[in-house]
Amino acid sequence: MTVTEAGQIQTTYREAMRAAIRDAMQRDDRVFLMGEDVGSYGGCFAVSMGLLAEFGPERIRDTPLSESAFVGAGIGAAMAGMRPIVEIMTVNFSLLALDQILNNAATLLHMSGGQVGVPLVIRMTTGAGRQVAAQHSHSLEGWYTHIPGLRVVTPATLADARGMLWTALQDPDPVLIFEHGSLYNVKGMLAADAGPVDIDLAAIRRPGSDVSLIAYGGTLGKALSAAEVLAEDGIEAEVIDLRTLRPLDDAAIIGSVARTHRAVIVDEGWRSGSLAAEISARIMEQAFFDLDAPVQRVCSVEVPMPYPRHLEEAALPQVDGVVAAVRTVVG
Amino acid sequence: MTVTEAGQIQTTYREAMRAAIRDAMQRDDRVFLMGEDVGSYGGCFAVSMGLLAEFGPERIRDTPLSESAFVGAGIGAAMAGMRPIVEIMTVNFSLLALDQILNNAATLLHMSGGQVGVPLVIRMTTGAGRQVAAQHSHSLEGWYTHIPGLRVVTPATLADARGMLWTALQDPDPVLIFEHGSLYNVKGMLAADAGPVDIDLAAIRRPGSDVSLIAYGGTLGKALSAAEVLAEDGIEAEVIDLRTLRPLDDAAIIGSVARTHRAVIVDEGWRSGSLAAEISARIMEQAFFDLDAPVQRVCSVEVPMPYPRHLEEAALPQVDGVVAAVRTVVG
Amino acid sequence: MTTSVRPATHADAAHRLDLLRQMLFIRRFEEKCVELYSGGEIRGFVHLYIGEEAVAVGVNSALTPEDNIVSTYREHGHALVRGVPLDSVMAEMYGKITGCSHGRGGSMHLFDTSRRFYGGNAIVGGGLPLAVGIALADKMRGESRVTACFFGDGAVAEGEFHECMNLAALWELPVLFCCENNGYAMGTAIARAQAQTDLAVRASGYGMPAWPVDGMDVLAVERAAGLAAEAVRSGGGPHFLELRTYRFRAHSMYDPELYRNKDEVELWKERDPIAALTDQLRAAGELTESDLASVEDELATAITESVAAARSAPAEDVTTLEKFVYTPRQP
Amino acid sequence: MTTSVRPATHADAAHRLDLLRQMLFIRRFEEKCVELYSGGEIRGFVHLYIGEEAVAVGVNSALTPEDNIVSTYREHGHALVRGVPLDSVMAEMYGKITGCSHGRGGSMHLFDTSRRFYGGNAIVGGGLPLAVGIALADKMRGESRVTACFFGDGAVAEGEFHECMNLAALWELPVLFCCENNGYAMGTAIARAQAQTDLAVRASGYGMPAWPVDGMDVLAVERAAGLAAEAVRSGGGPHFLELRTYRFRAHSMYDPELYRNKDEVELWKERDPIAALTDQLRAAGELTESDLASVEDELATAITESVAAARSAPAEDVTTLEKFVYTPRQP
Ligand SMILES: Cc1ncc(C[n+]2csc(CCOP(=O)(O)OP(=O)(O)O)c2C)c(N)n1
Ligand SMILES: Cc1ncc(C[n+]2csc(CCOP(=O)(O)OP(=O)(O)O)c2C)c(N)n1
Ligand SMILES: [Mg+2]
Ligand SMILES: [Mg+2]
Repeated sequence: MTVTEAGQIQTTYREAMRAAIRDAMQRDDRVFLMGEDVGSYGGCFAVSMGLLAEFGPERIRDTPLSESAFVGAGIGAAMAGMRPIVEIMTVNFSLLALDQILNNAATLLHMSGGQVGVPLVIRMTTGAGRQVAAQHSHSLEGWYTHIPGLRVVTPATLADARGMLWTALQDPDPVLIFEHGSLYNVKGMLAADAGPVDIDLAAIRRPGSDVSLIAYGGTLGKALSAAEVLAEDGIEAEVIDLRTLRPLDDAAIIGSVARTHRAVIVDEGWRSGSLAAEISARIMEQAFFDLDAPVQRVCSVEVPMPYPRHLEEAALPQVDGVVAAVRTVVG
Repeated sequence: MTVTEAGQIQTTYREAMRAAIRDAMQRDDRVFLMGEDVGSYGGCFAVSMGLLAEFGPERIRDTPLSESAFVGAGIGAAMAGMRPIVEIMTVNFSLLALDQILNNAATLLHMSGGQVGVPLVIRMTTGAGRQVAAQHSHSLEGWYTHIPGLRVVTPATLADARGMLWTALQDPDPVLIFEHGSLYNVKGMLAADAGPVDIDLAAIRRPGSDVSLIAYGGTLGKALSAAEVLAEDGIEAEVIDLRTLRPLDDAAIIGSVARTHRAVIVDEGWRSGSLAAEISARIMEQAFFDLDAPVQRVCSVEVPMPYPRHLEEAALPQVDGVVAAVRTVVG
Repeated sequence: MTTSVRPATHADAAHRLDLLRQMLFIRRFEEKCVELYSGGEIRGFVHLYIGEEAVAVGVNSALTPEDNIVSTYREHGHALVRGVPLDSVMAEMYGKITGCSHGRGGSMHLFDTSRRFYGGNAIVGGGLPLAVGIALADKMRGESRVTACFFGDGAVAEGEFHECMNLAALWELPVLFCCENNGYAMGTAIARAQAQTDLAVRASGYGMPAWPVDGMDVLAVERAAGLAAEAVRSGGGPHFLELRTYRFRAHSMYDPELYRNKDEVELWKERDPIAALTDQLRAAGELTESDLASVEDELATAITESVAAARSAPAEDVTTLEKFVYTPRQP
Repeated sequence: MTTSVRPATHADAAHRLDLLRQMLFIRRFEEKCVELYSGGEIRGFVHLYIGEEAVAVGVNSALTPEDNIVSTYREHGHALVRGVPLDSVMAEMYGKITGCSHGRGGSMHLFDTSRRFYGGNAIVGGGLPLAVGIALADKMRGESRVTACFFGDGAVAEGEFHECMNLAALWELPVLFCCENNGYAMGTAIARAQAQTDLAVRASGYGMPAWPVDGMDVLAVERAAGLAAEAVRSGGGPHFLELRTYRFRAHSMYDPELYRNKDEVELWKERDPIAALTDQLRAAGELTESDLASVEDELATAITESVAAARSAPAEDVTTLEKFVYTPRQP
């Protein structure tokens, strides 16, 4: 790895995630990684490639195809004092473990009257865009944001891919990390000494005064691209990266809307019942009188993901759609 | 059963559901009921009491504790031409079958390019209010409304308990029926010849001009009670029973808001990511310029349900809270 | 299982008397619960263990305070014999602050981490993955603890059971699986739920030692559990005990019990584990009527006092409703 | 399994040649897929069956057109030998309207209900409950169909496998469970996923006949499947075949194959089912080079034509994106 004069290294989102896991494993021997094919295979998206050789099969632990059992085992191990990182290959398979996540991970602390903490981190890949059709293209992170007791984070940048994991591991409660599948190959520069980052606050990735463009994870890039297109027309969009989806950083959202008086939310979830709906409702409740136009949502069309590329593209939020939605609110 | 002069009978929600099941079984021999303890035990909430004797164990089919397998078997049987009614004892256990519901029931028609229809009805009890604590008090119907391919209905009245099932069984696609646990003992009069009802439209249960109070299932009664309290102060609330949660009857919602210019949504789901958020977002999008005040949500507090009665009551939407929310919008 | 491994203490009259006392403790506690439930003082779902006491007492007697227990919603017995203080269990039934789960959990969610008692889980099968995870943590840290995991015959049909049995066997984890086979899952007789009703045979298919035990004989349970726990502790991997027992009362507090006939219940009642041991001790001249009376007195007093204490204990203030959802952050 | 039950046709040279032709059909089809995938003409996840052809061909050969098939994402072979038209399978790989799933499904979701081919399921284990349900429908209606359900060794670890095995055995359903044990679930060797690697032994624990079969020998597969299917059809309840096979290529289109060594792959390649049968037929003088050449020519021509047809077939218009989400309503 070459470090530039500015103390930067060239890396990818995947490598940043891997560095974060390696770092956590080195810092704290209670940390281990467990999931399907994290070991010998090298990780479904190659995130954990090489870690088995480095840390051995006890700590880079391949599991059978038993989502409920190994996620639940992660909960149990966390209860017993370990700091597991459980990888669910993709969000699509997390449904098989949802009972454990909702009824145990998120709930044990409360049911036990504060006795049983669950310092667990669950990572999973989310999202569509690779033509893998109806059962492999879900964006269900919105569902997880409905669950009291959980924290939900979505690294969209290299710095967050590198920095969110350790902070999540320090959290005494369960934290879910959603990694959008389209990000792993993203390349860029990162501070050579990049380290933990907060997982509380949203970030303004581009300041602007005409409209608040609210995005996260896989949609951040699309929002930023849309902002550039809009800038050519003199429309300055403020792009907010939510970063943490539960709890939402209301102050950041409402603060931005108070400045811009307009908002568009970009969310890859299906429109009805999306996280975007929650954000819209909060703006309604907390900033209604600041609004000059109704908040718009750019979400996925409500269809199981079709295989053909042109249909998949039509189903997903795209830059064009974001631009069009902004134009309706800055009429 | 005594039929009054007006052709009415006294019945309960439970009996109305049972009559609906019996009726369907008699009308169509492809119909059968399958689930945990629907037979010998008489149904967890006694809905199917007596039906085993009437229809035998093939058609009133007790299943092992295997939510994923028997829900999936219902899907398979529906694909093969039967008309199963699958009972999941409560929504709390439906998480174990969620993969089958989302990735098969809701998706097969699409994945197969229109070949594989799934004319399945899944019934389940939802909601809290009986001090059964954190793992047995969920209101997760909102999650199901996120899924394209499903229809979601919530009978809140005797007529709907009696009439929605048959219509659901005629539907070529999967229909989920959520029955709020607090309703089974509700008594009332029902037309002796009550039969199928539509499952497309919301209903105005109480007309009013000052605010739209939007509720469904277990919260309808609370909304109606709140409306009475408000009426004493001269505030006339229009109470809308959504009836069908997916697809939502936007015309009914927006039509009402256009008249009242104010809306409060009452939903037992946890606030963040609730169905109420979706409704608020739709009003934002479709009726923003009609609104005189921000739409308010009365939802459950975001806490796993505590056991003690006073805490459970504090966690759930109550009449007082609805009244208070209405007062903030009709200021 | 053979007399050769029978610990010396078993021959000990004092020890046998203690086992009797523990069984009576559970029985009397639950009889009081029936009374209190009927009087409306305790609510929610309450699942009685009456008839099954030999299982909890025998298994617990084979464990050390360093071992872990994971239980179900039918866990009063497990908690009490584990040493979770009576007052705190009774207060939990009342939902009071002094309850072992701070009143948040109620009957189904008793916790006491200081006694390594990890609840109290109301999702059938839901505790199994936790036990696997706790045992995994112990194994990774080289601790020689046993994790005893209780679950019913009904749970054996759940997918989670299978996943957990496989995982525990594959990873050779120190779990003692204690299947409380009382012949019914609610109203479903085991023969209508399991293709293979010989559950020990089923379990041994995972490659772990598994055998049936007379769950109505506390000494037999203690011997079997002693043998199995020792094997688990000394690195022998998971073991499985099928404890054949019977519940004398309804599934939950009351049910119509249509699913079994009175004769069957009466036959099992003749094998009441408490009566059996009492008779045995009497016949051996190891129990006088006055011994028994003093045990009963002592229990009655303690239980009465616990009720009084629970009644007068403070209820939590509603202002703290949202406590225990997240761990308070360190500043 | 013994020669005594071997159908007369097996001795028949023409039949054996046909089996060879079918295996070659799958092989050549998939080799073309590799080419097309490399060229970017087909996308998504594509799981090759190369090496496993004897399983699909042997099992299918024992089924009648009235039987049902439920498969996985590795289903090109099952679909093709079932008679799903080559052109429609190829067009599906291209996502075209003429595809067997109207282009919506792609490689993982081939469907053809006219041939009772019920897909194409990409959730591991997800097809099993469907097979149980289809078989339930057949049994309830007194039809004497077999439902053949394919799944991998990895699926055996899923909870759904267990639930479905139990349910099928308990209800004596006409399911033929065909476990394609290729030794790996992605990168996870079976010994690292299963405590009991003898899957037929595991299956027989559910009380159903189960035995291992040499999955590299198409005649052995055909004989075993014939015997089992006949038993299932004549009311013998579910049967289980563990078909021991191997995939010669990566899990999905490409993977680094770090998890297995080249020698192992080479050893299995020596048992190539196509080469084996070819040699056998040659040795018996039942196959001349010109026979083989004409089979290959015929296949090559058909496949080339199917590619040409798929390329020129129309893609669906984006305006119909939301088709197939719900069944069009009758007016
Ligand atoms: C996943 C799930 N499904 C259904 C229920 C409802 N339920 C509670 S207890 C029970 C029966 C469980 O039987 P068993 O495991 O034998 O335990 P027992 O009650 O006999 O001790 C059922 C069906 C539940 N709590 N969880
Ligand atoms: C529930 C679920 N978990 C994980 C995956 C990802 N995945 C796809 S195929 C596969 C391996 C399955 O192995 P096996 O059942 O042996 O079938 P094979 O691919 O060997 O034919 C995995 C882990 C999935 N599709 N579904
Ligand atoms: Mg039981
Ligand atoms: Mg495999």
